[in-house]
Amino acid sequence: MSIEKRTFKIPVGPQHPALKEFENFTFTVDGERVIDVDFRIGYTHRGIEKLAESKTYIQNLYLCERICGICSAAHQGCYAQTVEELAGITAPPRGTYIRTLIWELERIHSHLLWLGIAAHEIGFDTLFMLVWRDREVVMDLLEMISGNRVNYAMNTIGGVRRDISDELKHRILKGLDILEERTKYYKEICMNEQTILVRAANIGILTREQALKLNAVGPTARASGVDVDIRRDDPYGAYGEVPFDVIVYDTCDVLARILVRVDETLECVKMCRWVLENLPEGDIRTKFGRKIAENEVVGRVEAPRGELLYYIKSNGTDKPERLKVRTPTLANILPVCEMLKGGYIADIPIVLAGIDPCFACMDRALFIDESSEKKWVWSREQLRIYSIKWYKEHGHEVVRERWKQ
Amino acid sequence: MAVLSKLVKWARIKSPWILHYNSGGCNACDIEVVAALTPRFDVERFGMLLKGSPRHADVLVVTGPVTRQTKNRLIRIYNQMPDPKFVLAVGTCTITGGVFRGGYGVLGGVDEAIPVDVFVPGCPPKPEAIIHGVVKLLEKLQKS
Amino acid sequence: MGEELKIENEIVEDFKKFLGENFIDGNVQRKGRVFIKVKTDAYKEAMRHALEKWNTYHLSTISGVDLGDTIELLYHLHDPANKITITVRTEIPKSNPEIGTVSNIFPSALVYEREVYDLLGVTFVGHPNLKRLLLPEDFPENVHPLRKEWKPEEVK
Amino acid sequence: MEAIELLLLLLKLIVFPGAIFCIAYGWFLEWFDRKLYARFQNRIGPLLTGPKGLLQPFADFVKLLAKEDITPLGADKLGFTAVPLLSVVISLFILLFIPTYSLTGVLSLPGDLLLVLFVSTVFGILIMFAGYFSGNRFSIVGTERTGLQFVAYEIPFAFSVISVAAAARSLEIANIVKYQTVNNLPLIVCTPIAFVIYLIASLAKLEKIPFDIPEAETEIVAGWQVEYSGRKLAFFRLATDLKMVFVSGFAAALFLAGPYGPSIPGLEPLFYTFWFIIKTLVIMFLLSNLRSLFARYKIDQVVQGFWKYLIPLAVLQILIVEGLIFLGIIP
Repeated sequence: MSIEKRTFKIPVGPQHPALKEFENFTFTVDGERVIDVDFRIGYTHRGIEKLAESKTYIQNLYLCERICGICSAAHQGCYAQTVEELAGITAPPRGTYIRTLIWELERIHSHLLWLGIAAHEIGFDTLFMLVWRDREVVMDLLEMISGNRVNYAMNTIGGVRRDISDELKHRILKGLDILEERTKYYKEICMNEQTILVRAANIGILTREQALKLNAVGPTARASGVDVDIRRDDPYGAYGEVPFDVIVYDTCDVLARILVRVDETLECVKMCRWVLENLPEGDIRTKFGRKIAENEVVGRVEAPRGELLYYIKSNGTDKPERLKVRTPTLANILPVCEMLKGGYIADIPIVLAGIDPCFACMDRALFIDESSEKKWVWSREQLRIYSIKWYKEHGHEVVRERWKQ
Repeated sequence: MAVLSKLVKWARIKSPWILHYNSGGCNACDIEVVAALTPRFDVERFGMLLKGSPRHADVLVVTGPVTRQTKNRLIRIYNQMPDPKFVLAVGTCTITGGVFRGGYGVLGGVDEAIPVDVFVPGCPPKPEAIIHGVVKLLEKLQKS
Repeated sequence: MGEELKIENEIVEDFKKFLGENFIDGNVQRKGRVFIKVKTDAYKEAMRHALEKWNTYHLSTISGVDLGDTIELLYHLHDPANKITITVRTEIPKSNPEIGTVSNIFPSALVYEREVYDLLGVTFVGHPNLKRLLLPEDFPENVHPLRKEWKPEEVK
Repeated sequence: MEAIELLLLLLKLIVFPGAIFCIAYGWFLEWFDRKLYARFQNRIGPLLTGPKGLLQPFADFVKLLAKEDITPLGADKLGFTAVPLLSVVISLFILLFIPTYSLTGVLSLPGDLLLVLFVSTVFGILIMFAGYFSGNRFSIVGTERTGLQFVAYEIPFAFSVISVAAAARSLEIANIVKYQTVNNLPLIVCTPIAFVIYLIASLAKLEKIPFDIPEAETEIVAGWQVEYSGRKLAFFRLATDLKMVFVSGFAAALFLAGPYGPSIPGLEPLFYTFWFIIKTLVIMFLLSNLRSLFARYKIDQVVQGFWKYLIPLAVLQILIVEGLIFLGIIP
């Protein structure tokens, strides 16, 4: 069987909506099928870990928050919690509850944002506009609580910086009701809207064994039947007391990833209500001295995209000796390569968006197609158009062939 | 001819097409730029369209501290845009490198790579602030 | 107190028995956090042992720390079922920073080893495609930013 | 005498049903379409340029005229500059056949239905030349995709028009309109399927959302348009607007008895124009509605559907029309 080689090269083009950092995937394709994937990341490598070693613990709070704009509370919360363990202090219960509330509100905001982008990937702009319109509700809530729509700077070492008044609590509960009702509506759309089903059902398969072997994390793993969730497996913050159940689907495809995230959003709304109803009294933060004795701690948080790990080592001064951050997207890189193999070029945008990567806007994809050595480089947008159009021509055989499998 | 130039100036103010380029930021500004398109802020009221190709765009909206890796791409895109073109630097780390200043992977701001017309501070600036930035740009255009 | 950390202490004893003299020290930090320090040439067996005996299939990441004249590598292994995180750590001299790869046991190590190679300059023998992961193309070769002696201004 | 008639003809060509009216109406339709599409998405759409954003397309056009015009090195100089102008000229030429202020177009000759059909296929070919001449690698890919789609929608489009011609038993637009006015029977009544096919095919011809050939409005990188900037892009957008006028005007003429409608005997031209505008707006509303509606459908099935469903349906429609004529149901 002669492997037909054709190299697709994509000129660097701007991307819309430009979401995250860049990524660069090299695909080896045989005609329309993807055989092999190689990746090159690091376009947004800003040298944060080196920078952190030259900043004090308090300054690092605001550095860690800006590693990823969409899961900023996850990063800052995890950093604050790890440094508290390092310094041997514990945040008061009310502070921990408020921190957990912010985590969950941000998960709602991140999942809704992703749902809009996934709809945009398959050319479904009306749903993209509607989902992003309803996402403004949670953005308003977060702005009411913390004063900023993104990068909330709510956490500090030893607790939280702002309290939640009763009147605010009432407004948040009202906002949560609207969110729940809208998310249910979108879940109903995703379940039986034919456009989504054809472009998402059994595409980008990641079997349970592959997910376990390649250590996939977060919703990507839970969509492949792996029952793992740091909030339950390694309880932190107020997750010990908050009742919640972990959503697991086992159809291992992009549709499962969509549904896991939508269900998790509904779960988050329930958790936020619970946290607000039993918010303990007391102050919201404790004292924190500037220097921390020699120590090292591994801190872990379930960010919207998966397990986020912080390893901090202190050396007695007021600056960390070493700050190691492993973002969930780095863990999902290998699984996504597995998903792409065997699929069609036209599936690449939606499969890539499937893991909700922190660099969903793959600005440069280089396809190597062996036989004809033709170079073909496409920007993020050309690939999107190609995939939507390609599906127009081959929609039927693909669907038939897939149902046969 | 004065009428013609007035007409052209009016047209330029009324339909600024923007092109968004993410030069390695943390995406907080990017989601705010995209949020400006969605129903609540809807920049299309001002005639603003988000264009995909540099050939079509007038205003280049740059977000993120320009990382070393993306610097020459940014310059290439800036050169591909037809005149008259403008640059809008959105976000504190785009203006001065912000919290990442001093890091080895980051330039100290966009104006080290390309000339900038309007700076929109904020981390991230609200969609209203971004729209205000574009309006400021148009006022500057009005005067020139 | 002792009762609650029973499993963790049991793990430390088990590693001590299994590794014998390669076992340098092991401490239990808190519930669910065990640190095991091993000699470099026995670290692979320790990892494999952790995988088979304690079912820590999930390698969260590899943290590299520059301790002046040696580089310490920490392999964070995690078992979600019974909530245990075992960190196997070992030190390698900075003079020739070389260590065997674990990507045959933990495939996800492929990415993490490339990151440590890129930022700290530790070469992993046997790694299929050990090349630059994060640093930009125009970054000078074999300069490793996370080394303590390296200053950011040098590269401006 | 000759001079006055010549002047009148010139006036017709340039001002009223000719260039200026069509261009202005084209911009109006673009505004109408963008506003509707935005409203379907719960947005407001252009608002601040002129009353309710009416002058937005005009502002876009003038701004693009004033922008720098880049011709890339790889592009074929002659073709690269000729195609935009050609597409505008052809759009204007074809609009002369559409009856707007009277029951016959400015030009009308026997068999002009076929001429209009042929000229409308030239649009698709022009798009392919545009992408090819721009010499840019991925715009060639865009052109290839456009070509594929062009083949898909041309045949159903032609069939739907032929079924109307069969019903009116004439190949001249003026006669078709006269047929409908005489029998007081808009042909949409006896050829409804053809009307639906016509709408779907015209969406593809206009490169609207469901057919996702990069279209300036949808903010995605323009496949074949990517290398065009400044004046050339302005002409391409103008050509698209004129195509909108053509598509809706042609549909009004074929299915809704052209500009015919109740009117005071003396002032026919005025009332006919009024009815022409009303009918074209109704059709544009349908197109824009389909566009946002379609976004909800499985896009990849649509072109596949052209071959598997629309062509057989069109043939069925022609058979129905023949049957109706044979049985003498329609006059």
